[in-house]
Amino acid sequence: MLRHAWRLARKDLLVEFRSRTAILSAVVFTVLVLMVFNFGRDPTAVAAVDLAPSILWVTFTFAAMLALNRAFQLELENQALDGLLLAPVSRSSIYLGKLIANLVFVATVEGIGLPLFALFFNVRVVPVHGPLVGIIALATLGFVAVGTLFSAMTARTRFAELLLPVLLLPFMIPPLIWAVLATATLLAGRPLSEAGGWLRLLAAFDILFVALAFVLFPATVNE
Amino acid sequence: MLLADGLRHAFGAVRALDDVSFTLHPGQTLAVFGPNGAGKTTLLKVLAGLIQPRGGRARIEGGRSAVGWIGHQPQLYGQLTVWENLQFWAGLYDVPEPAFVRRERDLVARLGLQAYEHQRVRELSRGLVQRVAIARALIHDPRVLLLDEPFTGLDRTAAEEFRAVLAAQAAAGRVTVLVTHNVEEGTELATDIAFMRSGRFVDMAPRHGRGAAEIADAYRRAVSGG
Amino acid sequence: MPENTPYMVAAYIVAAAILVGYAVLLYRRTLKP
Amino acid sequence: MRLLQTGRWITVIGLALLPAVYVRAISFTPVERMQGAAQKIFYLHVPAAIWTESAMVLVGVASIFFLFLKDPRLDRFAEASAEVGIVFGSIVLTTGPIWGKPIWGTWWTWDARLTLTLLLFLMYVGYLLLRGAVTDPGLRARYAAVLGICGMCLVPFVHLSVYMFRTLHPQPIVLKPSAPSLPGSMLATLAFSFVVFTVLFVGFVTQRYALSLLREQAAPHA
Repeated sequence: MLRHAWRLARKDLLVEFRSRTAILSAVVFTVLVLMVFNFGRDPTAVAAVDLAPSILWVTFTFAAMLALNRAFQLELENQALDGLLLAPVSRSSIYLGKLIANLVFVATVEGIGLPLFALFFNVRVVPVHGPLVGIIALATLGFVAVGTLFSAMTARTRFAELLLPVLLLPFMIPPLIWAVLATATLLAGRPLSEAGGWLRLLAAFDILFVALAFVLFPATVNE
Repeated sequence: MLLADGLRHAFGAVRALDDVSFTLHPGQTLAVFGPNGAGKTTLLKVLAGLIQPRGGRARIEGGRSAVGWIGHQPQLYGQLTVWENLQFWAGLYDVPEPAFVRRERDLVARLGLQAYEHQRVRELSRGLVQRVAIARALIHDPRVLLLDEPFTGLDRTAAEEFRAVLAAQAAAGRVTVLVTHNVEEGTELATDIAFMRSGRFVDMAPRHGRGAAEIADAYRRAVSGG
Repeated sequence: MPENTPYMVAAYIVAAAILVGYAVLLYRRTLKP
Repeated sequence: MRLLQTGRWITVIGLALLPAVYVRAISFTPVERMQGAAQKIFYLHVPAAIWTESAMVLVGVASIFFLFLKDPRLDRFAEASAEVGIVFGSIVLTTGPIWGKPIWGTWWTWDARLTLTLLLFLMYVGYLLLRGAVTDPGLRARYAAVLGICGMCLVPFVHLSVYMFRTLHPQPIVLKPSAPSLPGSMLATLAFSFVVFTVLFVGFVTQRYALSLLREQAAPHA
């Protein structure tokens, strides 16, 4: 199963990075959102550090949203979904392939967004970069797992770009809350153990929804 | 070998398949003619395993990995080159590397795609794309070929080439099911002819050398009379 | 004890309006499906 | 259509009992010392909130069984309870702020109960939007089921995250595991109101279910 999933993911990433439009627009979008936050607040009134966790996570939420809209667009543009379903490949490896491709895509955007975030809001990220990346990974997995499942459904509807955010955002709010709280603890220099509760919740969310997505994905494609 | 046994399927109130049964052996090519909405594509999708039929069952020797599908959607990725597409699909069918290289070179040669092997599919003409689609469907050496209106959008020469390739496939002992509403196109290839209307096989019989014209009026009688 | 009866009245009216409104809406929709 | 008649009768009974709840809550239940009359909104707010949340669980459970049994009745039931969930949710989202204004001084507070209901409300809207966006009945039913199940699974996480975030909401008086700290008469009124809301919920869902049944018979999809 993993072999097929990786082959699918490689194909997605090859197409995505070859067309480059999607990845570039996602990165530019992220930078723009960071700028909006920068000019959207009165520097004297609110210290950057207090706002930083929210800025980071709102930016990453919308960047992930953008990427997830593209997830199944590929198959539809090329009308190749039937081909995938015909191949002797399990539905879960198709989902896993898409999940990996989306995770790499979103991780790339976050990889570029994080240093810029630290730069723009001069947040000292380096001392805590280890656990911070951990939190980001945990939350992103939650977003992308549910997002990939939903984009398999919305991609074929008429107004997919609008429908996916409406369906997905409620599911992103709980992980967003925990990620912001955990990030705030970290950036405030307090030990990670204080954020233990939130991280456990994030992990529980990921485990449940990744498993759920694996179980439910076939229902979105099988007739 | 392909077996359809009492296939039934419906979308809500509309009966797409109503007790369809037949068996095909290697080398046989069944052409299924019928107006649009007669359930032809549903039949193919059920045979391919894309749809679970409400009733009855379809069995293909070798399961899904022995099925090749050519429809009016080429199932190819425009951004990837011909070679990359073939390699991707072959990978999904677990075609071992040496076999892939051999089959890929053979298919590319036979379909006259040598000049385009490393060109992106997006840049190819409709006729060329259809040939790549054929290569894609044959890359894993399927025992059964399912064709859903494959001639649509092909000009005279491309259709002719396509028929030649299919004829070679039948000779190689493959089972083929061709579905189309265009009687002229499908007849030469077929060893057996079936007429389908609202989900049922109105009639199915070997072709016995009957020409397209003969089949055409048999079709009109069967579809209108029944 | 704070005097805020108007808020209670408002809430009760709104709740009743929604419930009765939906009942009527449903009734009308079921007349001509 | 027999089902429609029963649905209508149940709703009529529910609506007939509603004034009884109002009278009992307003004149036969003591006014709470600290919050004053506004506290009586409690008798409508809480039952509606309970049903808004339970409706999501019903949608989820019906969806799970639908995916196994592929029985269109379950899909219709899920759609019906989602729509009625929106109606009860709107009651919570209107009475909540009206109750909040005199007590906490602000119309909207991001407290546990209201935030959860708002999220549920948005999920119901998303659910019905998804149903609206897909024409093919088979596909629509499956997509709705997938979303319904995910929605149900999200509710516990919303509970956890919202309670932990910060809550202004008075400690949940009734739902506290320890003995409810409500005096007898108030609890009785709440129970009575809950029964009436239940009758209304059942009546609405039955009618809405019958409605989609009629719609399917009237225009069977091509």
